[in-house]
Amino acid sequence: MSLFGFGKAQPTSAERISAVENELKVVAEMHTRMVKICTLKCVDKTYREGELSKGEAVCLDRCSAKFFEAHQKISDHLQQQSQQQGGGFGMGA
Amino acid sequence: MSLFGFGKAQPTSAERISAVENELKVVAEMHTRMVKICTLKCVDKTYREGELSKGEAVCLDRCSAKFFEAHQKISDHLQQQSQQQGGGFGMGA
Amino acid sequence: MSLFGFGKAQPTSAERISAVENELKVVAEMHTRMVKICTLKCVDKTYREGELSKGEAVCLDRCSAKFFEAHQKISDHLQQQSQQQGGGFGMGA
Amino acid sequence: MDPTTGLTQAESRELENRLNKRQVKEFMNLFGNLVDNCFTSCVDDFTSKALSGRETGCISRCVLKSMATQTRLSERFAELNASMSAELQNKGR
Amino acid sequence: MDPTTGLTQAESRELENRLNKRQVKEFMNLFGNLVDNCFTSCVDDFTSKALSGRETGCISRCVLKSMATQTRLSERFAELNASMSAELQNKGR
Amino acid sequence: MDPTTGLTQAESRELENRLNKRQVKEFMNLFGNLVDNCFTSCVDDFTSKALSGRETGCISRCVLKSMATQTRLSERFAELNASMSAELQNKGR
Repeated sequence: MSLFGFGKAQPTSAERISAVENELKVVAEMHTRMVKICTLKCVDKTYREGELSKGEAVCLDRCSAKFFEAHQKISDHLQQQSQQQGGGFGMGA
Repeated sequence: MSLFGFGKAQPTSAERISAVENELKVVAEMHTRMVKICTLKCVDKTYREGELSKGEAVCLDRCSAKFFEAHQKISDHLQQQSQQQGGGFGMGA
Repeated sequence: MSLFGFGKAQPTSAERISAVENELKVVAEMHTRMVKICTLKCVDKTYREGELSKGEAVCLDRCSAKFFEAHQKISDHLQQQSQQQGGGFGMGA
Repeated sequence: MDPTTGLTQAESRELENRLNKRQVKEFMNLFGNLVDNCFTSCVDDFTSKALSGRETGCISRCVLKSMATQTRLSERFAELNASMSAELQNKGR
Repeated sequence: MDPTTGLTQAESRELENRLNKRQVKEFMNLFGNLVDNCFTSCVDDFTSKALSGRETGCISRCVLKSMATQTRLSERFAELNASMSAELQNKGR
Repeated sequence: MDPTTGLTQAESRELENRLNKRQVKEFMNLFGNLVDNCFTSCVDDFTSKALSGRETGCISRCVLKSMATQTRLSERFAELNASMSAELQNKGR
């Protein structure tokens, strides 16, 4: 997940810290989004039980695997697109 | 959209930067909200096509115009209200 | 609501400010969440009237009381849990 | 020294500065949520690019009702928060 | 001095720095929302842990259509914002 | 120097500081989302201002189940992230 590489020759101390911090932030946000979506997709909201059923647990496992695959596919997609068009996905400001 | 004007005589350097930064931030957040709402209102979520239909495109154009009008109306509303009552819309802390 | 106490002997100036700031932030976020949820639960979204009906007003009062009670219960729950298990509720990183 | 917060005067000033920034941010969020909510609830016809009289009326009532909701819930929140703090104080915090 | 913003060169540079950071953050949000939206809309079958051909196709079309939506709305936003700014300027701001 | 991150010891310490702040923020978000989700799912009766036994039970089960969900998904996330990183490493990053 190296979205924030060291492009320049000699990054400053602040830049090095920010780069590592940003990579970790990307991972943390991805985690948060996955939890939110897969909970929505798999967990029954009536809460008759305090434990995950077998079906819910299996659904969560598969959902997380599919989420990673989709995440990777969309990331590749955007990278291709931006190489072809030189951007175009943004505020255009 | 001058929500953050220069009220005082001589703003400091940090204040001048923050003022411009805040104006741009307000515009960026408005953009983000508009994209979210108008996508929800206009774009079919089955994704049978990778392109916008004519109907969707026209809907997005009209939705964005209405969004700006509503944004302006609500902003005027609040300004009137706060002049009449001297605030009252907040945490009351 | 002292989630951020002064555990160490002599906190620095920056730490003292952050501690107070954090407590206030926790309260502000709780307020924001309560407004969002209780509006959703109690207020009719057709906006035929510009005022709260008697029923809506009473619903908001009860919703806010229940929200505080639930907030407290969940907070106690987590504290018990974390004392028993020594954490376990997090990213596991 | 402020006996409630335990901060020196200089610390209190710095804290106030940060809280002012937070308040600007919170007001912007409040305003943004208002626009989101009232636009979503009131505007659903995209056969025109100008707001209809019905939509404009709905938005006005939505703004008024949302402010009434905000005010009422903020009063309840302040009461509930005060009584909860008093309770914690009695338990010896 | 920039006549539009009223900032000195040093201030402009500092502002640019902050805007770059904001842009990274906004791109990350955009990407995250894209993943959320396309995964939620396209993936609903958890009998397998790999994306099906149908799901992959749906995700690709969703990415393309979302980018087209983003581009179109950004164009409209820029136009509407420009004409609104011109209007405010005429009123003497 | 840490061979994984390429940071000096002083940089690592600064990074750690920032990550601690992030962790506090993330825990607060997690807690807030838990309250939102369990209150929304379990509380729907506003004929009283105190939680009913049924509601209290539902909230307890909701908290337990949400923690189980969080734990399970975090395990999956860690596994998937590790195997993805390994894959990227093999491709020469």
